[in-house]
Amino acid sequence: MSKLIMNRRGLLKTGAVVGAGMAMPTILTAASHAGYTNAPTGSTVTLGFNVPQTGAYADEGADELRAYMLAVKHLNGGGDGGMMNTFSSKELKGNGILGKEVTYVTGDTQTKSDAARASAQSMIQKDGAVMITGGSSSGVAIAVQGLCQEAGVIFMAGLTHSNDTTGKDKKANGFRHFFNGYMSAAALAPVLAEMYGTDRTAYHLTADYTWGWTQQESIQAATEEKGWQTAANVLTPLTTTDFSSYVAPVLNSGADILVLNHYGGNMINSLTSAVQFGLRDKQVNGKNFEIVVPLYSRLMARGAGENVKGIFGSTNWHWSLQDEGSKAFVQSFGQEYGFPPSQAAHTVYCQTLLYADACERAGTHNPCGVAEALEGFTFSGLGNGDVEYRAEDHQCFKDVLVVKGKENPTSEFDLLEVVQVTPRAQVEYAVDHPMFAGGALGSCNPGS
Amino acid sequence: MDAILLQILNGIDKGSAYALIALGLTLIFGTLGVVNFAHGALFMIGAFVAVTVGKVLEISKITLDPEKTDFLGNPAKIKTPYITEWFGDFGFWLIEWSVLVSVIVAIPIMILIGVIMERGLIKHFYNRPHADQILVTFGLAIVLQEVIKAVYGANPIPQSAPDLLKGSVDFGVMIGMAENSVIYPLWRLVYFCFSVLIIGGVFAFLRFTTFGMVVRAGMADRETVGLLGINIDKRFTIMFGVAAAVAGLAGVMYTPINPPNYHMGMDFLVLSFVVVVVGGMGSLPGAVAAGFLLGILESFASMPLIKDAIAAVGLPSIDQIIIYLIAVIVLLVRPRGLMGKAGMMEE
Amino acid sequence: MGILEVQNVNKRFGGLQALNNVNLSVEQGSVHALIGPNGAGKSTFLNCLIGKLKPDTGSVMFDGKPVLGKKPHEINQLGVSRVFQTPEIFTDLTVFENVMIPCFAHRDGAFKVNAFARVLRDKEIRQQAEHMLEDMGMKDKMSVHAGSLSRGDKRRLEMAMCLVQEPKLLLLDEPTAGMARADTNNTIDLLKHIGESRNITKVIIEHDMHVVFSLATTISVLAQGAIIAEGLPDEIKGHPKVREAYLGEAEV
Amino acid sequence: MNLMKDRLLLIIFAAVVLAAPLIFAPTGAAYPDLLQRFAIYGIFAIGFNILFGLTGYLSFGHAAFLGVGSYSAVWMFKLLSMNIVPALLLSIVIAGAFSLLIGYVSLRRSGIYFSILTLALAQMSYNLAYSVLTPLTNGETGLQLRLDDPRVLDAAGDAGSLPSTNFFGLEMKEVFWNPTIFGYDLQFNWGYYVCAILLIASFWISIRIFRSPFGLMLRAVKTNQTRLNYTGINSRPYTLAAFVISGMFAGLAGGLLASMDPLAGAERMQWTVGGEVVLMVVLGGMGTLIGPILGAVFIKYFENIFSKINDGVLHGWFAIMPEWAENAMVLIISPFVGKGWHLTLGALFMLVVIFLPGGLVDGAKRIGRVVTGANRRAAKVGIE
Repeated sequence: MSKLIMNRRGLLKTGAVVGAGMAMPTILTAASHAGYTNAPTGSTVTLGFNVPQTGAYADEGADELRAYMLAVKHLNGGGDGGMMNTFSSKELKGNGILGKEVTYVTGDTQTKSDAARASAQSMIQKDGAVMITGGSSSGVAIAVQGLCQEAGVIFMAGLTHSNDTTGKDKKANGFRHFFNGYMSAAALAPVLAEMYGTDRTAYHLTADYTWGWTQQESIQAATEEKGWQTAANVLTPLTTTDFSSYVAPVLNSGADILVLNHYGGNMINSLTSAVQFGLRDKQVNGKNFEIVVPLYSRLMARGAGENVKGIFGSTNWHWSLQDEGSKAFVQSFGQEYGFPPSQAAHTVYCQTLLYADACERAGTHNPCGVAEALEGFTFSGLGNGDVEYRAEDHQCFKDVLVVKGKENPTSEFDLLEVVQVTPRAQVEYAVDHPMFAGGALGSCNPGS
Repeated sequence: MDAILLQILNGIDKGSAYALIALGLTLIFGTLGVVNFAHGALFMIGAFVAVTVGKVLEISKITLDPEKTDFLGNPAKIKTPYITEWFGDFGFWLIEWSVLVSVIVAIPIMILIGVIMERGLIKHFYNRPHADQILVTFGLAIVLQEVIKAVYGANPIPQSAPDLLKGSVDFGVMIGMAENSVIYPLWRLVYFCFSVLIIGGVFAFLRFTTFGMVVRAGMADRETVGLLGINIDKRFTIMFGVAAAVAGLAGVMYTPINPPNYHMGMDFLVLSFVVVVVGGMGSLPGAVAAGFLLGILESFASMPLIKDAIAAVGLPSIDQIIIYLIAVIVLLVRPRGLMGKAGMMEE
Repeated sequence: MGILEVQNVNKRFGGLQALNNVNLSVEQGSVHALIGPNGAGKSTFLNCLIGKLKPDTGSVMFDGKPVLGKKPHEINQLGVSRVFQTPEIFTDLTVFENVMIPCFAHRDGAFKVNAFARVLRDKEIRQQAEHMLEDMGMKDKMSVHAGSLSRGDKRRLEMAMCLVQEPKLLLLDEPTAGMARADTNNTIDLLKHIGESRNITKVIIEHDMHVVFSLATTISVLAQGAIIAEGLPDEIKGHPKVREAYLGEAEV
Repeated sequence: MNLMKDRLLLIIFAAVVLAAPLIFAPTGAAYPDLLQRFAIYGIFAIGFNILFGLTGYLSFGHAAFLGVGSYSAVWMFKLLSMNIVPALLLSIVIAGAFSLLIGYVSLRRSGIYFSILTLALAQMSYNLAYSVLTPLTNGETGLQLRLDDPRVLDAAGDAGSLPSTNFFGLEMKEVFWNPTIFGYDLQFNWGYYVCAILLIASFWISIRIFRSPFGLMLRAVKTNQTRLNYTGINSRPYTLAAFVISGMFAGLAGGLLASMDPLAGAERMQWTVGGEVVLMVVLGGMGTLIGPILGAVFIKYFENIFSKINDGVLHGWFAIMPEWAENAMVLIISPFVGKGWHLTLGALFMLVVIFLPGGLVDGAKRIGRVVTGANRRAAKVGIE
């Protein structure tokens, strides 16, 4: 592939397009009558990167943005090309998407459905974005996915782990690269059974909202299948900051495993409390008490500090993977920013490339064409082994990582170690699985 | 029994934080008549003083390790904190006990921040309506937390307790109960003792020093004290500094309990206002009592037993809303709060 | 039977007996002055009349209707207005608006949904208010913010706000406190003038004996929460108990 | 005299609102979604101003009514029809009923106690909506339309895609005219004009309330409630009426939000959203007619435009400078825009409260006075 050398300054300028818009005419938008919303007419194509920049997940959003900018750079032929070199599909040439230079706009979701939709709307209506991507919570992902469906643009979901995103709230214009609660559970349960035995009793603390519930449901089902029992499932309010009163009763409940179905700040605080209460030093039913965190992210691990040591969980991707794709991505991201990428960065980078590749293969930016190209698409070389975007629900199926908090981290980024790469076959499920039932994909909407 | 004892411990532990923040809040209201929405931000700043101290102590000399490589294949860096080079074991000790160092550092810093805040901003709002005070301090709270976010990011930053005080103790055995019945984290007990110390200190200061007596007299009747030729304003300014220091210390000591983040102040703000209201606006003992009381009630509400019982009647679990529910009930039934002055806000 | 009948009213604040078995009967059309040394319970008594305080025991009948337990606005709607010791006016509103509010209250009652009427199109109210301000000699200050008035003007404005309601009973709490002699005389004239043109019964609390003896038709003396004497001004002047309790220290 | 002025104000206001897609074009805000938000939050702020601006009662709980309005509207879309009229009506009614309940409870107290009561009640509503009431609110995700909704009146639609909200056939999301004027590509959209008409109507109602005896009583509550009571006015029903009116405006705004974009999220009920409308009213000028709308436009502009200025855009702005100067400028400005927009907003808000208690309207007046120079003495007398 061609390696256009471009300095950072030049790239940023081209990537800058609209945004603020002061004294700048707005780009042609909505009803451009090319058969679909925001058909790019000039020499550029605009993508909308909608990530949390304020609020508790701002750091995760910042990492996503870094990866997006890197992806744009690679798509436009800058840098070392990253995973474009290892990607099994060879359509991308480093000349943008379908020959049009890739530009982008950024927005702030604030991790609120409302703000996220407003931000996405402005990208669609004002900036002429033909694809929206990003986010750091399932609520936001589902809300923005619904919007993109109605507006007629493609949505690549970013970080969303709830079963509902590709379950009862799935949409024809939306695709999810990230794994989900069911897959976490399916990957974790065998490892847990192997490590801790099949005669275990689990106590669940669950964040009291949709994601928490689907996560808990999945884990409970998967572990009970392995012979575990469930002592209790206690719902904790989202706004809880001190989990001591939820953690304190665990030790005398007869359970010998604590499952924390929490994410972000909730998970950091509940895990910290659990470790403080000395749960992991105790023996119950003659077995060592253990804690499990089904969904890990590196930022969370960092926030929880030394408390994550030895604690099992699952993650979508980790920079220590040694396949060619992962290595190329870590190298290229590390060169650019000086530290290894997070799973959020990896997910959104992949999604940007996959979108671009689908456009190339479809020969159009038309969301219906792109969706068709993505449906049932199988590929490799982007980490996580052989991957498939299932046509029926637009869920991505790939290997899932079971990880554990590292005992002796060598740097502030080296917090998790991969225990097992659970093969894709083990985490797959039927389209009509009851945990995912109740929605309809609908048909793709190209907008006006 | 042990479950109840555990929740009481949790309650007084949460209550410690509530009481410390509410104490300063009510002190400011009692002395200056100002409703300070930025008080939660002072708690947060205290926590970030601890973060900063930790980071400063760990400023390191970087040497390259030729044998190891980092993730990009470059030679790995070895970090040696300067302080350990200079002071040896004492340096390591300082890093380990950085919370303690932070406490000492935080006192002057927080008093200074408090005094600057009062002289620079709050002073100009004494004669403006409460609504204006709420609004300007609310704005200040946003600014302070966004500045912290710009510097430290949005992700929580873990701080550990000294090794000696990490982990948990068997509190049950200490008081003659069966083994393993009441296990409680050591640091949370330390936090409780610390807060009792601070609360006691503030009360003693107000009760037994001349300065404190004048301040109390001024709280009761500002004009008369002014007529006696005493510069009450200056003392009130210092009390603002003290209130800020109390909130700040609460924040410093809180860091090993939960990793601090930039919005922790806002999380505590609404709660601490509820505490002040329940205790009685302007009442110091009220704030402390209400802090512990609400902490305990909140803990009880989150017991699985109680949650199940409530769910059985078909009601939503009240641990989500108990604090607000209590606030509403108190405001309607006894608006002056548990220990507020009679007649206050009863109209 | 007087327009205001107060019987056996008691009010206690902790250990202090603020009102001790107070009985009072105010005749229709009279000017009834209530005098007594500081802390005698005069203001407490007025506060009981307007619903700000609730006596522990006793009854207060106004115009044949019980007053106790009623809310301030209900008592006002019965026809009782009060001028406060420090003027209570709407400082952020204009003088004109200040006077229009009692006009509305008088005509439309305690509450009326009139969100779509226009204040300035209400001729009746405008005329009433303008007329009253003219009477008070404040017409030139109509569009001034009440907060920026002088102390004397504030007091006159408050008086106007009470009078425009045509109350049956007007309570005046030291209407001349802190006034210069000339202003005091003006106020006396004003109050006399009001008494003549409208048939308003007045209860007046006053320290200034000049004012009291210029206006009052009946005087009651309150000391330590109890009425110790009552009668015509001349009787009170010579009353030994009163002299002892009060007048001994005042100018007569 | 006053009457003429009001009429003129209304006409100018209506003209500006109707021409907004053109007027806002140079600012980059002239796209349907943001214009709709300007108008909707303008309505929200107008309503809030009737409570806070006139009576001085500072409620932190009005987000709850906004949320309730949205939920009601979406349920109407799900169950009855995609026509926005029944949805908006239900929003107003339900929000009105809910505010009657909350107002009845919280107006028993005043001052800071009232504020804390409303805050507590709103936060309770938010917590419940987020989790326990999920069957009604769809919790974290927010209530949205589904293909299998019953929709009694107009269930038949295209299979596979959701029908859009409409006003008797006019689709809210449709851009009906798309001309290019002065080099700007303009989008005239039905949804915006529905919001615009309702905004103008709300503004008219607000003028009428300001000038009515009712409005006079509310202002009297703010300046001296004691006197008002001793003047024979029962202030409680007045404040309660103001509370309910503002709640209904909030409900209308919530219903409109859902009509423009049929999704209702629980975050809409959070007390910080209630705080946002306070910011709008104060920033614009509380107790003034036009201030709240200015404030709403200002804050929504910030949220949607300022937050999108990333480093790339900044580099674009300063590209004409030498590279070092460009980098320096970007370095200086970037903490305050994009991800730092909250910081700028907070600081700006503080400055307004400190130096311009009358808000932007006050600022404009002061500037006007400086510019004209005339009437300065007269104005001064008026202030004192």
